[in-house]
Amino acid sequence: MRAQKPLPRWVDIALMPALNVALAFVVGGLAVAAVGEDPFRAMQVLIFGAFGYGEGWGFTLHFATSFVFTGLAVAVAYHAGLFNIGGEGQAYVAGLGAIMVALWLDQTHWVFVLVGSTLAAMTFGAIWAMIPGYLQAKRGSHIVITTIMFNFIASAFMSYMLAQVITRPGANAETETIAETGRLPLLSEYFSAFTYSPLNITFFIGILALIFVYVLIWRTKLGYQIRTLGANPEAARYAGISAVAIIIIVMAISGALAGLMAVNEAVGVQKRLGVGYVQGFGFVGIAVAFMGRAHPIGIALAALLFGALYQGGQELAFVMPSVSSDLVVVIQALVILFTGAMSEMFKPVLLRLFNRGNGEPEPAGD
Amino acid sequence: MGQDSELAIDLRGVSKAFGPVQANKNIFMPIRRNSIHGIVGENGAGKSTLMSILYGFYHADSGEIFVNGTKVQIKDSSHALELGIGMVHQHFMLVDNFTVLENIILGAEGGFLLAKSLKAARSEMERLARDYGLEVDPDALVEDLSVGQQQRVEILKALYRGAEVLILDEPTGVLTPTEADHLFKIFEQLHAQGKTIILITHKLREIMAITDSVSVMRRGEIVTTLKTSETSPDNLAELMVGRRVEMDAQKTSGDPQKKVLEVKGLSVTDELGVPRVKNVSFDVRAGEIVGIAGVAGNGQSQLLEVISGMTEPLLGEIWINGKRVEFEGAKTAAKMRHLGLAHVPEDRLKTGLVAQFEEWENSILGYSEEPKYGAGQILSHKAAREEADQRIEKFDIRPPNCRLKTANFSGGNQQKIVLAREMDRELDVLIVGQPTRGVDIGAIEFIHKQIIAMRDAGKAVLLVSVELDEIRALSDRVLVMFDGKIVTELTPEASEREFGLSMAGVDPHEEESTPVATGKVSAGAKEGVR
Amino acid sequence: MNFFSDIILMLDSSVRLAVPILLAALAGLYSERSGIVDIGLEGKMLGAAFAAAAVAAVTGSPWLGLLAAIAVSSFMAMIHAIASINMRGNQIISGVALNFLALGATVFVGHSWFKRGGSTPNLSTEARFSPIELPFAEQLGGIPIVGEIYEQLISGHNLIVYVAFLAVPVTAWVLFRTRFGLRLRAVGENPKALDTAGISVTRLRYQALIIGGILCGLAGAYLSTGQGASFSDNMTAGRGFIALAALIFAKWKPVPVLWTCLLFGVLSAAQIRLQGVEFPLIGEVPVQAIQALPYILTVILLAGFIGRSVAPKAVGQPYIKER
Amino acid sequence: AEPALIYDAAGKNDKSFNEMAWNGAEMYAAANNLPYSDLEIQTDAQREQALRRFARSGASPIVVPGFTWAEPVSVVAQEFPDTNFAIIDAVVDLPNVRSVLFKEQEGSYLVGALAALKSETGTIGFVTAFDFPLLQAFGCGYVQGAKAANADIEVLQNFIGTGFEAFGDINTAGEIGRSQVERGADVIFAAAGGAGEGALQAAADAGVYGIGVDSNQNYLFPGNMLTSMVKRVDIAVLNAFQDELDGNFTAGVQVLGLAEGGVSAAMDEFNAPLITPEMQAVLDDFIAKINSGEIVVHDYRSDNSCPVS
Ligand SMILES: Nc1ncnc2c1ncn2[C@@H]1O[C@H](COP(=O)(O)OP(=O)(O)OP(=O)(O)O)[C@@H](O)[C@H]1O
Ligand SMILES: Nc1ncnc2c1ncn2[C@@H]1O[C@H](COP(=O)(O)OP(=O)(O)OP(=O)(O)O)[C@@H](O)[C@H]1O
Ligand SMILES: [Mg+2]
Ligand SMILES: [Mg+2]
Repeated sequence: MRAQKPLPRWVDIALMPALNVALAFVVGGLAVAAVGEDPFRAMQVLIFGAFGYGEGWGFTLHFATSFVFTGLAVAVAYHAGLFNIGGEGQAYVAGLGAIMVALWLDQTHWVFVLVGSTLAAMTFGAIWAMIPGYLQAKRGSHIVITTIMFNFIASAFMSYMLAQVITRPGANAETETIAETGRLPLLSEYFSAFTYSPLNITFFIGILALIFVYVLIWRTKLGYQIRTLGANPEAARYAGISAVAIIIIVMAISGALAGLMAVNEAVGVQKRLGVGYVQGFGFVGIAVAFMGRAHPIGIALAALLFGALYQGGQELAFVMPSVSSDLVVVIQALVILFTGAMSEMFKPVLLRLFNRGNGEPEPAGD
Repeated sequence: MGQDSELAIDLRGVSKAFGPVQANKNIFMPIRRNSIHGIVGENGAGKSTLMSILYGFYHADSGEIFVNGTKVQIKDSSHALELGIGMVHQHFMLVDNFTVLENIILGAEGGFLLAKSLKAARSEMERLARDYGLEVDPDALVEDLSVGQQQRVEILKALYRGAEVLILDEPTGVLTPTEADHLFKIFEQLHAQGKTIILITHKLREIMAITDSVSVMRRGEIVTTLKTSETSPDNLAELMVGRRVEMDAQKTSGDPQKKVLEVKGLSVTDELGVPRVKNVSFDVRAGEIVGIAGVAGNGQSQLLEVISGMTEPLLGEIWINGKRVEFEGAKTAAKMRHLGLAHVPEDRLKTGLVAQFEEWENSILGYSEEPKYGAGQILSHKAAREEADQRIEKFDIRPPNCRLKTANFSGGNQQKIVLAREMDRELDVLIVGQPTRGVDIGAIEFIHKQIIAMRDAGKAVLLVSVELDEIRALSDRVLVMFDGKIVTELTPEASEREFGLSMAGVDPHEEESTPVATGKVSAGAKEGVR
Repeated sequence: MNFFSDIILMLDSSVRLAVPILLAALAGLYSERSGIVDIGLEGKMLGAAFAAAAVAAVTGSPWLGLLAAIAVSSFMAMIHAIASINMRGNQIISGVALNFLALGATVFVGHSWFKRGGSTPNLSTEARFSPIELPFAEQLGGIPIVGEIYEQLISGHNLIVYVAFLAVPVTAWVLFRTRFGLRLRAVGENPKALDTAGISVTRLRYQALIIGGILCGLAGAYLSTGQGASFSDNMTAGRGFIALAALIFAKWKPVPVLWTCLLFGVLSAAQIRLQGVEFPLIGEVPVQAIQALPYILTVILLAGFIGRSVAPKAVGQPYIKER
Repeated sequence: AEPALIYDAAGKNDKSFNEMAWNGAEMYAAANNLPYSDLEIQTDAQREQALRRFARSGASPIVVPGFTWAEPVSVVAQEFPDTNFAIIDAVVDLPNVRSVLFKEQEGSYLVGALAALKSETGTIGFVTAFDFPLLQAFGCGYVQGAKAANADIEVLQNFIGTGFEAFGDINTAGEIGRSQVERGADVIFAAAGGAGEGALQAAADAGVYGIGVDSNQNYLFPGNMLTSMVKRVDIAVLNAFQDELDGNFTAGVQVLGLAEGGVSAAMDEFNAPLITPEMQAVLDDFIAKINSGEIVVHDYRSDNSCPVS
């Protein structure tokens, strides 16, 4: 064997992921075939449902927006070397802040609701994440345990709040509904293509969050310190970076990002807060963050993929009743597995393909 | 096969590529039985790779290997061990939280239950200790051992498995002269027992002292193989680097000015509360290099950490330019830099660099807050990269690409990245730990020149090194540390004997007084630099 | 007597609540000691719980159910192995994928078999693991304290409970007294050391993951055919994550894992009994505060007394020999 | 037009509420030999979408079980005034929406009375998923009935978890059931969807009695199932489908209590041996009094509290 050329960049970032997604669909297709449906048509339905028309796009982007938030939350913490499994709880508690402010301001104008609930969601999410951050930084409590525990505690706390404190009498453990005057505008009000989709103005906050995280991590000194700490804590100590401060700040930012999901989902769509509104999106965020390699562009793409799977999957369940939502979860799992965990599967094959009949070996040394 | 059975090892046409890097190219290397064969070459020349192939760790892409005249396909390391080939790696292959004994038997346990294997290994270890003077406490945790002792564990591992051919990859890179001397005594014993030894080293003195023959490698290829008796260090250096190398730092005497760094009554304890530095006081003036000599693990590392602000002292003060430094947690290290102190840490990859960062990102490590890298919170990639590019040129860092991942630079160039960052700025005090560890002679020459240039530019330089030669070549004054204390101050010209005594804890100036118990060395050496 | 037997009953309940977490945490121990992060404990347990209940329901045999549970869980462990060992993939993503896979596949397969939305039919007594009376339990039960503890607390659990408790000393023994254990500990700390000693890192990690798969299989079978008697959608309800937390809490050591899981069992059992109880001075506390008690106390204990837990050094990083 | 049914988030086969709805649809299909459509949703945001899809495809009526549907139905029903909708467990005040409510408290009252009558220890138990008004209404009715039958009865009440996942956690439910038995309960009412079976199993294993919920679960552990609090969601769905077919669909609020046959304590061959004539007599008396309005069972949801505990 001669020295091998590395793969061209487009193969690395476009072809390989595409092959992996394709493989996930092939395996998922087998399951579809197993229930007696045509896998090719299923795939067609799924893709058309996700991207084929305005409403589908709207749903896809709406889900993607939530995943962007929970995904960024995991990613930012990851850059500091912290594994935040607590997005689920952070988004849940953030919902409390968001809805309280939204209900307080809903007689004014949606702009106030948007600004107020965004700030409140971020604050509540940040606080809920900062406590594990503080315990890790100051007491050495392992962040993974604490964030897992905080998910359970959030669930209990929110159950109490929704059933006993800010509950709407006569309803089932949920808050009052936001008044018409205070509802966030849907994008369908401006772009008729999105009609009937829940895509709302929070979408733009999602884009801002992506840009914010890019700038924060790669274009600010704080981001530089975060990455230093995450990649080599000893080097951070050498550089005079305070691990305690960075950990607490990063967890606060992470929680605030997870919290933004509340604005999109609770304030924007459900217009009230109910039990378990996060629906596991916090855990999807883990997959999104790692599949996106903790980079905003990657996260945007991974979130879009998951949004498409959620929306296309629903379409699939509608068109093909035997393909239940559980099978769609299976397909999602396969996509996570093949594009995320087995992403290099095709690399050896591709390397051989691209190295056939060429390759002047480079000399070693400097 | 009719091969010359004189040869213990014969490599014929071995090649190996890592992705795009051709690490070894058509290597031929015959090694006579019961000889000591040296391999020299610059960082990244492919020495370790070649030996790892012989040891079965990597598989050659092409080429043949003969062991004792028989052609073999070495499947994996256990196969190599069966063939009697043992290797002590450049970076130790030890499990830190295992005992010595556990490390020795790992992979050669001999049975399903450990108790029996451990017992057998213990008596075998005693035998080896007797035969070769390789003494280590079998029940000590490896992480508590000094590097020198860890080294012995590695050699014991190989011998325990019955190695007839012993490969040692830069075994003295981290050893003190005393430890190195001890190692060479062991080599003599092994040699006397008929073993074959392959030695990779950057220290040509060692090659000259003990090898029978030597191969020179450059850029993955063998430049030549010579009888040691027919060559000289200068000649070897030239073959390696491809040009003449200045082997001795050309130093004029210094011109010390005012005191810049003052250390007063400093005491430091480690996380476990063990005193590491005990009431140390000294000062460094502008325009002088003060060397701190001593066996690794006698408190030098902790001293450096405190002076650079990375840890807080238990007692004592540090003054820079006549101002007392207040310690305030993690930020102190950053504050020290503001005060004009630059720090080249002992371990570049563990402390001084972030391996995953691009070169330019490491070029601002510790200084990222400075306004020249962007106003306020903004980090200007452009400014940082421009500066990095200038440094790359100034310090001849290769490859000259500031966007390359730091892990992809060779060790010598990584060291240059750190030096460039710390030296190429306004500063008053430079503290340097182990500046040339594991770097090739070309880089050593360069680094030494830079350090002297700093002094000549009127900076105060504090140099910590376990290489006595280096200390003596560079320093204007030498402080010898033992068991956390400064035993004495010597001039670089002081005799070997004076250095030897003081590094063992005896102040040669008051020789009549009772020596400090030498048994303490290992206790002090626990923290060992790795 | 009354108070004493209350305590015994509560401890009995604690034991039952601790078992699935204990088995899963031990599974995680093998995996993470070998250097592979195992966030997919939840999924493996869920998959196993389904397989056990489904096969036991169809065949009427808990043993076949157990075999199926172990097979499914080990199969999932092998997916994790291929992704994280052979393909050097991200171990966290692989674990997350397994969790999703189990969540969807159990219900999907279950529904197509039993048409009960993923739930399995209720198992008859013969199709479950039933309590085992230890020898002389009844006779000794008369002896105060010791006898009662023997009869009520130690005797009368199902087989998997005893296996789980036995797995702790066995794990400790394997880990610290055998060749396999030595290599396992080594590969999680410094895989290269093992590789240069001529031992295959890949093989060892596979072995560790298979053991983890078997243990998760037991945990799942316990949930659906031991403690419970059917499978229900997402019935693990976060136990895999609790197990992961317990493993870290116990600093990856077998005996502390046992104590941590028992502690968690006690807290959970106490939580059930404290719901709705009026406390002196405080009065009645919101039931959710009681329900959150185990989690809150875990956080407090962790912050107050446990100190830093240091993972096996190589955990989470794929072993890359040649770039 | 073909009728349609969209399940709530717990899914079609939750062994209780949604499954009952599905049973109703199946009854319709069997009786008329006609098809219907159904769909499970994955997330909350898909509710309106699902309604709209069916409305556009011409389905009518579109039946949705679950209060969570109130908001989406009120939006979509206005967009499709010619389509009929029916919602269960919530009120949507629109001319083309039928709202069906159940008086769970009344049925629970009956099974509570039965439990108290059957109990020999003077302690009975209630296990539910989590603190949720609908579930609390079951519990509150249960306690009221029990106290009415035996003023000294003690009722142990436990929650399995703190969110919807508690509906699947049969193991914790089982452990709770056991703990209630250990604390003296000899009748346990499990109102926790699929997880409830865990508590019923625990009761059966201990040789005491369990009470099922939503559908008739008496068959589960014959001899150990005292009764089931049946909530006839199936009838609500069947009626909506059938009325449309027969051209009799009416909008407005329907409240299905004991009198309307919407809730009841299930009696069948499985539990007949357990119910003595005396118990039946007391029960009949309560039924008569509730139907006549002499007894008004308090609904927890009306003020988020329960007068007895
Ligand atoms: N898709 C990606 N996944 C992971 N990391 C990425 C990705 N794209 C870029 N990065 C990393 O993000 C950092 C900044 O990336 P980017 O390429 O946007 O900036 P840049 O090229 O450094 O800036 P400039 O615009 O000045 O050239 C780099 O460390 C790069 O390695
Ligand atoms: N595992 C590996 N994967 C990819 N490349 C490698 C690997 N090991 C070494 N290389 C590359 O192969 C070349 C030869 O490296 P090698 O370690 O053999 O050099 P060396 O002569 O031992 O250098 P040094 O004196 O620094 O120890 C270098 O370019 C190095 O970066
Ligand atoms: Mg080398
Ligand atoms: Mg760029």
